Amino acid sequence: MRMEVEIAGVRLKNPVTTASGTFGSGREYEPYVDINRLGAVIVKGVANKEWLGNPAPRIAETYGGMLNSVGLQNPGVDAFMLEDIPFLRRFDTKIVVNIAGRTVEEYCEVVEKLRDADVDMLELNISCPNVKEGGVAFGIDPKMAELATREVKKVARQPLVVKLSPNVTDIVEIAKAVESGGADAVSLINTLIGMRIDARKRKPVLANKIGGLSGPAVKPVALRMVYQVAKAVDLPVIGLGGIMTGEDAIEFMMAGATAVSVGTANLLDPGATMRILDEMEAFLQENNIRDIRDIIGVVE
Amino acid sequence: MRMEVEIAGVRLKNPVTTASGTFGSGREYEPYVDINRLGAVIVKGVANKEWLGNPAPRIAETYGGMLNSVGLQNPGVDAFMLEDIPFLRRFDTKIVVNIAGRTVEEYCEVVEKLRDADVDMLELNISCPNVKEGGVAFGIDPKMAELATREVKKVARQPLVVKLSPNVTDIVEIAKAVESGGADAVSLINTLIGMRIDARKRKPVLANKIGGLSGPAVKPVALRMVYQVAKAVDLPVIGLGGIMTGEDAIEFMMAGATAVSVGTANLLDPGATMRILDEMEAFLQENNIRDIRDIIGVVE
Amino acid sequence: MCHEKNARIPCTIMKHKALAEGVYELVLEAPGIVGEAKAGQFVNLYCKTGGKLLPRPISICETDREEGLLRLVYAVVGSGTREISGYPEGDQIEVMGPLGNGYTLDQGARHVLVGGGVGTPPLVELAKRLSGEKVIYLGFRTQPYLVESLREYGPVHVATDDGSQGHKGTVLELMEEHQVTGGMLYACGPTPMLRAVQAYALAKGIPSQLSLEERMGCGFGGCVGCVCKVRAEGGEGFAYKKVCKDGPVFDGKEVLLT
Amino acid sequence: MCHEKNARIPCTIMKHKALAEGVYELVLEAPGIVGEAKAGQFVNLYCKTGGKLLPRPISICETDREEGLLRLVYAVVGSGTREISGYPEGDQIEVMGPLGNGYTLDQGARHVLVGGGVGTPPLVELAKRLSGEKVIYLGFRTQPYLVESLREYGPVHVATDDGSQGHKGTVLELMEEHQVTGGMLYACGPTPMLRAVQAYALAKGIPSQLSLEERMGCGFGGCVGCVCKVRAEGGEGFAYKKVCKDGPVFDGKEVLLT
Ligand SMILES: Cc1cc2nc3c(=O)[nH]c(=O)nc-3n(C[C@H](O)[C@H](O)[C@H](O)COP(=O)(O)OP(=O)(O)OC[C@H]3O[C@@H](n4cnc5c(N)ncnc54)[C@H](O)[C@@H]3O)c2cc1C
Ligand SMILES: Cc1cc2nc3c(=O)[nH]c(=O)nc-3n(C[C@H](O)[C@H](O)[C@H](O)COP(=O)(O)OP(=O)(O)OC[C@H]3O[C@@H](n4cnc5c(N)ncnc54)[C@H](O)[C@@H]3O)c2cc1C
Ligand SMILES: Cc1cc2nc3c(=O)[nH]c(=O)nc-3n(C[C@H](O)[C@H](O)[C@H](O)COP(=O)(O)O)c2cc1C
Ligand SMILES: Cc1cc2nc3c(=O)[nH]c(=O)nc-3n(C[C@H](O)[C@H](O)[C@H](O)COP(=O)(O)O)c2cc1C
Ligand code: FES
Ligand code: FES
Repeated sequence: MRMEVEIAGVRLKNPVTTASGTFGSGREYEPYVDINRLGAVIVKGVANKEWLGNPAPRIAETYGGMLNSVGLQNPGVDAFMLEDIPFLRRFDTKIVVNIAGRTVEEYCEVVEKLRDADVDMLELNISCPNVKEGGVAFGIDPKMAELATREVKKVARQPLVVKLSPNVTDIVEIAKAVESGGADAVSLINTLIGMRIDARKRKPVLANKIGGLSGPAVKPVALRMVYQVAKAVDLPVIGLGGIMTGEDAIEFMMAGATAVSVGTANLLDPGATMRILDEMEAFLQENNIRDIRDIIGVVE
Repeated sequence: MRMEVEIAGVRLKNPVTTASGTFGSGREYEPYVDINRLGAVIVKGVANKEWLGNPAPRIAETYGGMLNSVGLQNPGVDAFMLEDIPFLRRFDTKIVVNIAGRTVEEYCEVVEKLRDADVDMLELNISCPNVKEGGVAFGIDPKMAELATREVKKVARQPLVVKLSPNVTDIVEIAKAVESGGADAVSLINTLIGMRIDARKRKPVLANKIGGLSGPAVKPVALRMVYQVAKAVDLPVIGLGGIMTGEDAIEFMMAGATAVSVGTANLLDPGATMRILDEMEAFLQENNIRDIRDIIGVVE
Repeated sequence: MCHEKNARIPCTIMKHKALAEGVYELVLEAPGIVGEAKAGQFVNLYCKTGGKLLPRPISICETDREEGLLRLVYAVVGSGTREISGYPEGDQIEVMGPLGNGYTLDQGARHVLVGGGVGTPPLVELAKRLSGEKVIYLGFRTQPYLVESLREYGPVHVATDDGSQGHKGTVLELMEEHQVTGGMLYACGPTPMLRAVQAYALAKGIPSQLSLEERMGCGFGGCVGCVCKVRAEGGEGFAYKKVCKDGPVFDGKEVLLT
Repeated sequence: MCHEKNARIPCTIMKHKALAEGVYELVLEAPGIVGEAKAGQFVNLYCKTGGKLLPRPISICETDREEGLLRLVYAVVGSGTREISGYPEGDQIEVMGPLGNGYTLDQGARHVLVGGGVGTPPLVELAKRLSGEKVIYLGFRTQPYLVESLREYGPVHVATDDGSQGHKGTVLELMEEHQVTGGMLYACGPTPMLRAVQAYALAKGIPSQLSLEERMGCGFGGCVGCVCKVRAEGGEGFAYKKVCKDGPVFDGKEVLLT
């Protein structure tokens, strides 16, 4: 059975990757995951400098999902390069760095620092709902999305994936804009903006009031968007949002994704990626599919 | 304990109403629901003529929710006036008619026919994701939303609620547009657009491919939008989306809703509205709240 | 409180065992439901885990009014039926019903009952309630079940796709071979089988009652999710009817199986 | 397959009973977990229904390595703990752990243990493992529990908000009254209590270890959801640390309880 797929010239030994922010840089997962078996590790968002993130509570439970308002806490690109890249390079997998920023300049600063780093791909996060000072604006306005993509492409040495926000009227329009801006691939979806209220305390559960919704609850929205975008652009798509099982992953690929990312499922079971990979292989076997690429986009 | 609330001059004996399309005109629910105890019945969408709706399968299950692509099957406004209004008038509750249409002219035709009908309020559905030929365009473009509202207001005799779509980048902008158009209230949210794929059959589960997502899975998104809209406009808000319990309903009111609608929960348990009302009253009692209006919008 | 009736009733599982590979018999203590039930009606079963909120509609296979027992027979086809198949005896499951219209019992002297796979279960209660001569045709993919239960009421002819029992082929081939006829034809099974039965009945001039399946949102007429097509009243075109409320049993002359 | 370890282990419920109004003792068969566990660590419990996916972190109250038993004590405060309280003995529940750092066992001669409400449980395992003299202070809203379990290890002083047992008032008042002191102060309880304990320890010049609570997404360091503030290394400002991984036990001199 052939599981290898290719995104923008980068070969993944299989389509299973980790969604940014739900796998750190992998350290916490090593006891449960054979990192060598992952198609790629997409690391947590990295900014030009250390970001503290938002105050706690940062997590709220919702039916079939969770809200987070972590706010991209990260130690900054220098610390990341010093500590996380050497750790990940011990494994036979691809490294995708998720880029966080509030301005085009900040994005570019991170990407420039990564020019000579030993990483395989970049994922530009223009869609984090948890950072107030811009960042999110790039994800909802096609012109801004195109601009950010174009500027980052100028300095990027590695292929560039742009991660799209689902909190828009027309995600196809944004996908086309980043395609024009020169993106090599798109990934979707980031989290939906949501809220929970503690009725007894009469206030939002999250200190930040609103947060990003993820988990199986969002899967139908994610799958619909992946389907629409894959039909509309010529770029490869990394599909994610609520993937819990191998069959979920297969559905995303049939909708048009070339690879998938596992997010919240990692938090609920650190071994989720391994189980999902096993289940995908079992599905292919049962259905006599020899090459996973044969199912990409088969749904009309 | 005082449960009465007022929306655009219409007094509801309590804030619990039924979400359009999940309660028919109440007939199927009579064995389980004391319709006299409902604040209002918001009936299924009514068009100028009979609509057949979409082919089956129209329903798909998702984690914590469901997709529907009913497509506003309805017998048309004449049949509605002949059969459903007399049925509902036997009860001591308010009648809200949900208006479906593909064009401004169609909306107006229905509303004109209802001018002299014995109904209490109108709810303009500019947000159904299941009707291809327009209808949905009114819900995602502020100019179109304002236009539809203004034209319908010209012919409407009853107060007009406009029902908003969550499938937009900025729901506040749409809410403000319908406020400018003369709406007397807004209700939100309608369904999120979603999809499911049958991996074995390699095709979408719904005949219509995409459908509207509802149920507890969407509650965090709905609550966030109600919170944002209630803060931004001066109109009363009817909040809905995933309400399953009395505490859910209380959360929507604390976020700023004056009344709530129960949707998918009716399908899962026809007596849901009665249970939710009981639970709301119990919550008020436990928390020593004498007047339900005291909690509207208390979350900052 | 004035709302008299609870719709979802927790029922105790009295018996739960496999009848064939992936096919289970589930006997519930449900006196309220069996008291009202008609042959061809169904109940909604509700799952407990995995965010599965929608009902699993399952036909009433047999009722025991004296003991208040409801017998269901279901196949494991997806996550819901898989979950339910794991519930142990003594456990509880929420049930709503009886739902739908059920078969109309014809007063004639000879009845033809046709079942395909998990369309077989409702024929048991139906056979029990019909007076007169009954002849029963069943089709299965491979291993048959409920054959003994049905043999009590008349001769049973079995077809299997793989020939592991009875005629190798479809139940329709068997009916054609026997040139079976009667005053009413009752059928339940997959759509392709129903389509063939419908054609057979029309060709022979026998009235038929066909029990349909469709994905359901509620099961009691609330969502208009479960429609099938029936001939429009004028004759031109079609109208949608609710499988859960107007059916699941439809007149073979009216329903359009597309 | 090379992934050696399953994180979520189904464990059988050996004992499950109420200790006080809304407070339950849950004993699980969990030999793998108790084999590794330290005092002050916790486990994740997972619910089964209602779309509740996130873990419920519960402190290890006591371990029995010979029998492989894990004792937990929890209060029903929301939908998750309410659901869990309904699981019968003999049923299974998924558990992950042991998680977090646990208390560092001080080698000194005298230890002060302070618990507030459902912060009391981890003190049992802690008291068991500490050598030397122990004095224990417990605060409850009303009905105390685990007092007998703890009395085995040293004198127990109880305060209740409503005066139904022991001192009427806070546990801190009791500590101040006794001018209690020792080589290390270990505390677990609600944040206001921890803040008071922290101030008391600083004032008396006693080192302290405080066990914190925060809402968790994963419980094992994966999501950076469960942070608390600690003094920044330079001294100016603060840094966030993970309660689940860097804690739940923090040095009273470092942690900022805002
Ligand atoms: C009136 C009626 C009577 C039925 N009687 C029986 C019976 O006696 N024995 C039996 O084995 N099966 C019967 N079925 C089919 C049974 O309802 C489905 O096999 C079952 O719901 C599948 O659930 P699942 O979770 O295992 O499958 P999934 O595919 O995982 O189900 C997902 C969703 O699809 C729905 N669904 C899937 N397949 C069907 C289907 N064929 N019809 C309706 N909904 C479906 C489920 O209800 C659920 O909402 C009946 C169906 C209907 C409509
Ligand atoms: C390290 C640690 C150890 C704990 N040990 C114990 C113990 O031994 N006994 C005990 O009774 N309680 C303990 N708690 C608190 C316990 O985890 C919560 O009371 C419980 O998770 C509430 O779940 P619920 O579904 O009933 O409440 P809900 O409010 O319905 O829970 C909803 C969500 O909020 C989270 N949550 C709610 N309150 C808390 C809280 N105070 N801390 C963390 N998460 C919370 C839940 O995990 C869940 O994700 C501990 C908490 C932590 C962090
Ligand atoms: C705790 C948490 C932190 C996240 N951090 C990031 C991040 O740093 N960068 C990013 O692009 N997406 C981030 N995301 C979004 C996820 O990568 C993913 O897009 C989203 O959760 C949907 O997938 P899921 O439903 O499988 O979790 C985060 C999500 C969670 C739950
Ligand atoms: C089966 C079904 C039919 C619906 N039909 C309509 C409709 O005719 N008009 C309308 O405005 N909304 C319709 N809706 C949307 C609901 O009124 C409601 O906005 C949505 O389901 C979210 O609420 P819920 O999560 O409580 O169901 C329908 C929803 C469902 C599930
Ligand atoms: S399933 Fe809801 S109307 Fe039939
Ligand atoms: S709960 Fe996920 S890092 Fe602590």
